[in-house]
Amino acid sequence: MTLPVAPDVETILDSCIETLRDVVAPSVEGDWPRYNAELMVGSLEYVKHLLREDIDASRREELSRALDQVKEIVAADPAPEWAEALQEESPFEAASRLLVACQNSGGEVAERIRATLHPVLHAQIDAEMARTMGLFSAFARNMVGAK
Amino acid sequence: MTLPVAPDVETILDSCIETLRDVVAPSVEGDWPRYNAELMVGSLEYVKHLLREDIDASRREELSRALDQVKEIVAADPAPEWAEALQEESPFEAASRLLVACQNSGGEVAERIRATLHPVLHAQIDAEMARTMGLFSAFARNMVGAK
Amino acid sequence: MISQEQVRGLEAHLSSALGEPCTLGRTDRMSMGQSRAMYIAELECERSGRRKVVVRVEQWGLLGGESRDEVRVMRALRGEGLPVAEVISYEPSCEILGQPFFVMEFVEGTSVFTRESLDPYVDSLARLHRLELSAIDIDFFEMPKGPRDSALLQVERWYDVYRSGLAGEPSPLVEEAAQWLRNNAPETEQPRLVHGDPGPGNYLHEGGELRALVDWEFTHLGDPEEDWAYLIAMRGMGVMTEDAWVAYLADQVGIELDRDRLAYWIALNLYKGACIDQTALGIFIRREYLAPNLLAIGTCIHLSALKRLADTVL
Amino acid sequence: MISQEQVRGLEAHLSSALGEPCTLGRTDRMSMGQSRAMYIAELECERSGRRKVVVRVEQWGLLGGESRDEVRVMRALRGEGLPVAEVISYEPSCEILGQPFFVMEFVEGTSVFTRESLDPYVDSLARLHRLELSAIDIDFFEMPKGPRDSALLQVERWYDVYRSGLAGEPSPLVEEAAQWLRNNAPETEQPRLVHGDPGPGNYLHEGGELRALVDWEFTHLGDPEEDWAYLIAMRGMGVMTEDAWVAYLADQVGIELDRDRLAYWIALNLYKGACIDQTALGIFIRREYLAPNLLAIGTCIHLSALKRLADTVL
Repeated sequence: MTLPVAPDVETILDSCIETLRDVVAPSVEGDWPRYNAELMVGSLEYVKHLLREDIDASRREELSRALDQVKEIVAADPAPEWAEALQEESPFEAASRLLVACQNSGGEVAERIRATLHPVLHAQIDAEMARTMGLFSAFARNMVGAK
Repeated sequence: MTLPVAPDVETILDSCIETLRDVVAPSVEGDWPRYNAELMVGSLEYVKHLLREDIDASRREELSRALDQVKEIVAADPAPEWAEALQEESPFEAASRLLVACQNSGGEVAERIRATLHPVLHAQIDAEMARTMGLFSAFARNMVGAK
Repeated sequence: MISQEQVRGLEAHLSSALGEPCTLGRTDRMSMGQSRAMYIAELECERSGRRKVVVRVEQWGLLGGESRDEVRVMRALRGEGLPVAEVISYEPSCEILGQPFFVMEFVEGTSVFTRESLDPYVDSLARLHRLELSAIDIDFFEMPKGPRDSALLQVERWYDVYRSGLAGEPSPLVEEAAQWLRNNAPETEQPRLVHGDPGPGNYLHEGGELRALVDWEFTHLGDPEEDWAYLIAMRGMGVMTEDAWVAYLADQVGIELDRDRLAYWIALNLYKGACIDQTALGIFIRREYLAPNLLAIGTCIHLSALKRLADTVL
Repeated sequence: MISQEQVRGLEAHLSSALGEPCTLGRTDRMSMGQSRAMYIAELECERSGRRKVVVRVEQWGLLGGESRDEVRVMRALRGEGLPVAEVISYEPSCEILGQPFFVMEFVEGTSVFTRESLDPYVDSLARLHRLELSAIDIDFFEMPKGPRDSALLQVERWYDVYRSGLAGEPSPLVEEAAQWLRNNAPETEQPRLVHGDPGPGNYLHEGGELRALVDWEFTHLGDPEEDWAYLIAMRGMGVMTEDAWVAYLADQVGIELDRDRLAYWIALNLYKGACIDQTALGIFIRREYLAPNLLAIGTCIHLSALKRLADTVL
């Protein structure tokens, strides 16, 4: 080599996270720069999550699986709004149209569609909130300290 | 979605690089924390390079190709040190042993081996120096400012 | 953060606005104010001497606000005697700072919440809501026509902001919530001026005295209950429970809030938060501005509003 | 950087070393000193009052140094009247700060290079080189036996550091350079004390007066030309050209440097740099210490020494 073992990206990110949190942020003068230093700890933690998995692809897949279940549910109720919504290529477009239609139509099928899609969407929110917890904490600390 | 389009890692890294350089580093009090903030700009630029290509694999491949040329060169000179070195599985181990043997034996074959391996190794240094230029500049600025 | 060239541009702008040569000293960005970049700038003016001003700069349409109406409403309300900072100048072009901005007089005071500062603050907010629209110089806001338009105009306003700032595909829960809000919009008797972002953290006080109401970028005509809901559920959560807020407002300003209607206006505000926060992600992803607070607003802050919204009404 | 628990441990350690109760005030890390973490600590002592000390902490074997011999040589040379900071205490265990460390008196002065401070500095370095080993209390360094051992012991010392700190496979150009240095080692007439890291930036001065020589971790017995080469090519590059340095040293301290031998010792120092810098990468990759300066030292700083070395002799 020159350097046969290149340092691993996660190690460098951890170095930056630790250094920002323990060395740099406590030494920053001024609210805005300090707020930025604290936010960046969260940005880099988020990067680590984004590198570990293809979040975008997993989300689409989860929602597509739920939409397959919705297809079974609406087989019994051939209202045109369900069929049209399910023709959308993007699972997010399809789910959006379905949920809007549920709000407008009500009824048992609507309830079952909502009960199928909501848990997936809520779990996606929770997972993303967990990945961005560092950003959230830094933001919240700044709001509390607003002056 | 919740968020169908997750931000791209390189964008977040660029956000951190810009923010460190333009907002945080100029506001850090104290030589050591400021030095760390400046170094991190380089760390994150390096991460961007590491994410773009598998540097480790490219280096091994480049050196292996050069070792294939060395095999042709030493076909004419069956000295045991060449053969033994070329049996190493790792191209870095093989190149190391070859270059040490070249220092010890001299001669035209040694010159040709060196002329085959050196350009690859030098180019690898240059490429890695380019990737770590931000770290180098921060380090150099700190040395100049040592007090 | 502000380049040397921008400093010179700002000096020329301020000298012209103030009618005397001024030089700019220290310019520090404040950490409050997510929708606008806010700078406290120290000025040295030839005749009037030293003074501090606040420069409030737009950010690529972040959170869907723009300065023109904000400046107009601030000037009008200051004329009505409300505690509003004086706007010194407004620059609608992007030529000087890369974004439109306006400059206002710096008001001494803190926005850190204290209980004693709350009474005069809610009094002022109630006074804003009582202003007769026909009697004041504000004719640039869209007037709700039908009885449900105070709600519906807001639903569509924020839906447009959310849709136009979208990075990628729509968000099913935002879409569903928008529909719920359309379907459940309550009637409003009499449209009034609504501040749009009231509560602890968004007024300045000193020693219990109210110095200024701030952040007029979301001001519009609508239902005052929208403001009370915002104050209770968005900015006031950490200060009192919803029950305590309702009791306090009845006592302090005589407002009797209907809890079902309040729930609607809380949902509308959470939806508004989710919609405007989403704009930050687009600005970040399109690399228009790479500040890490935009990443926070566009991810977890957006999602925390969306989660509360979904838990509330979906 | 230093935890509250470590502060208390350090207070107890210093109180015991100084023989009086002391409390620790501000403790700031210095940005100089890559091999050791260096802290300036303010002490308040019951009898002797306020004083500043420097705490010099090992870092997982970074750059291959350890403190024991550094402390011993500093104490011995201070005894000989050389300008060396007083060592107050030495803690070889990892119990207090997680790594061995020693404490020395803070010496007022700057290490920013000035031309006027150079004369007394090179005089002191020459004086170090003239010390008769038999006359001083230093018997813990390995004595070069054969005439080429002053060079060869150093080649193998740094080869061992490089090999033991290796993260992964060996580096072909380092291996080749080590062999070149073995094959071309010159003879040394008389082994002397060699500082090991001399030059601009590694001494303290004030108003042209030399206050202290610093950084004794690489001190060993060998060829004084190694030091002059280090001063000229490692630390002195930005100050004068090699030709100017050679002329200056001949004039100031009467050292006549043979340019071929000098080239060898420059190569040895570049090799030493490449070897010790490589240790930083291992410490970083093994996550023993994640400071970004280690990443710099283990990548570009290592490589810049290696590149110069390869360009010089390979």
